[in-house]
Amino acid sequence: MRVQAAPFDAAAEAAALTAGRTDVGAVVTFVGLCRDEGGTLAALELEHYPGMAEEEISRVMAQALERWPLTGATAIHRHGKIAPGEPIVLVVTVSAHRAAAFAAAEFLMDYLKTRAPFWKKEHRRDGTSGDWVAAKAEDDAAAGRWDRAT
Amino acid sequence: MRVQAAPFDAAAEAAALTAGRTDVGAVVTFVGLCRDEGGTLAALELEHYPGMAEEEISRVMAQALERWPLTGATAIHRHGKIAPGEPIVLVVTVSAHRAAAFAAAEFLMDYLKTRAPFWKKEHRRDGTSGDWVAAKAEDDAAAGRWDRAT
Amino acid sequence: MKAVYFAWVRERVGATDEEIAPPAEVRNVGELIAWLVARGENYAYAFENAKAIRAAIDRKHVKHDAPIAGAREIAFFPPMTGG
Amino acid sequence: MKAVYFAWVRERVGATDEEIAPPAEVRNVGELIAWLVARGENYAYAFENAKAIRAAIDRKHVKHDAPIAGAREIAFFPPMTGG
Repeated sequence: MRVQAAPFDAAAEAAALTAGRTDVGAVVTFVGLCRDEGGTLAALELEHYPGMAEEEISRVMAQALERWPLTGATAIHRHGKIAPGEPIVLVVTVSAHRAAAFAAAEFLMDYLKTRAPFWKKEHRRDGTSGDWVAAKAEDDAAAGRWDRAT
Repeated sequence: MRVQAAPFDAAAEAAALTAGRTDVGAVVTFVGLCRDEGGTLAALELEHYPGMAEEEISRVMAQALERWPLTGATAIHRHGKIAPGEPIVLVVTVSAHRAAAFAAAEFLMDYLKTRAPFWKKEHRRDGTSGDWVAAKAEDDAAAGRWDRAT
Repeated sequence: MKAVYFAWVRERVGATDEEIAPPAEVRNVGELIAWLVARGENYAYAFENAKAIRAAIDRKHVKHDAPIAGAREIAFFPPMTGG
Repeated sequence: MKAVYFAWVRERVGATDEEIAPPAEVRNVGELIAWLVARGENYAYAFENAKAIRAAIDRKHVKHDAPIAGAREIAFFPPMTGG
């Protein structure tokens, strides 16, 4: 788990989780990228709560590792100014079977979205001051489905 | 979509789907690897139906592209002898939003497992002739959930 | 028409493919399997659990009640285990 | 105790953090918000929709009824939009 300003290498992170192992059957890699929202956005600026961001992501990771039979997992969340097309967040989950890897990756992303202390501010291409991105009810709903299950 | 004996570069395939784009928010990459089943397996040999394998994967890809708002998708399935730790199958799905990318990747894997004409034969470490891997009821069930939904 | 076999169906039949010429009364996949089974022990062994065998006509999955008229290539194989 | 603010709560309050010393009758997060609001227009603006504001005590999410006794750091921020 890392919180960093620098970009990350998704393939290297996935490779690190499977290197030398022969008990892994499924690797799911999720990369979340900055969109330009129809060309209106120059960048997103990600503010975070240093310390709590790391702790909260670690807590969410621990929950995933407890809930699914994973052989490994990684999460990296960037902060700072990020241009359209650039990566913001990475989740990699590794398991013997694909169902666990997929479910854990979705769980991690849903929880990162709604529990990790990060906030996105828009920088607009036309130079006007951008808005803070509003939280989406659909993200809360996505996270909520993990409470109902099992 | 490709069916090939050679290994693939998952990161390069994902990068090709997002290169130059600023409308992509989510990239899901699934890699299925050969497991050694507790050290008993020397290799898996994947037999396939040339021609039909490509056509069936293309049909499944077309269904995914019709069902979810994807900006791109890739599937690669290897055949031939594959050692533990080596990749067998790759699925990459790309979308503005993560829910579509995750769902489409799971759909593609469930359908590849149950519809693409590939068969795995085990080569055992102890030199005894291995079995053909039996199809799993859970894979049929996983594919079946896409019939029930929507 | 051409019959093609894969995986353990291929091993039991003892051939990857062959030309077959079933009589006109063999109309669908299920009847073709029965006709093959009557041809010899290798076929009887390959199709001993006929319901479990999957078939494709001209590279498309079909059920056992699918008509075989006009088919150029009929494939028989166990349930798929790719992915 | 230290109060820290993030995103538009930070912008509206006009500070990233500050030492605060609420009186003893301010027992929980909701009461602390009411106490801050009474301190000035910038706080009133930041907490105008108090129910929407999230809080963390010593870097753990808490609800507004969480007691603040013993807290070293209390954070206020809008709903998260990371990921």
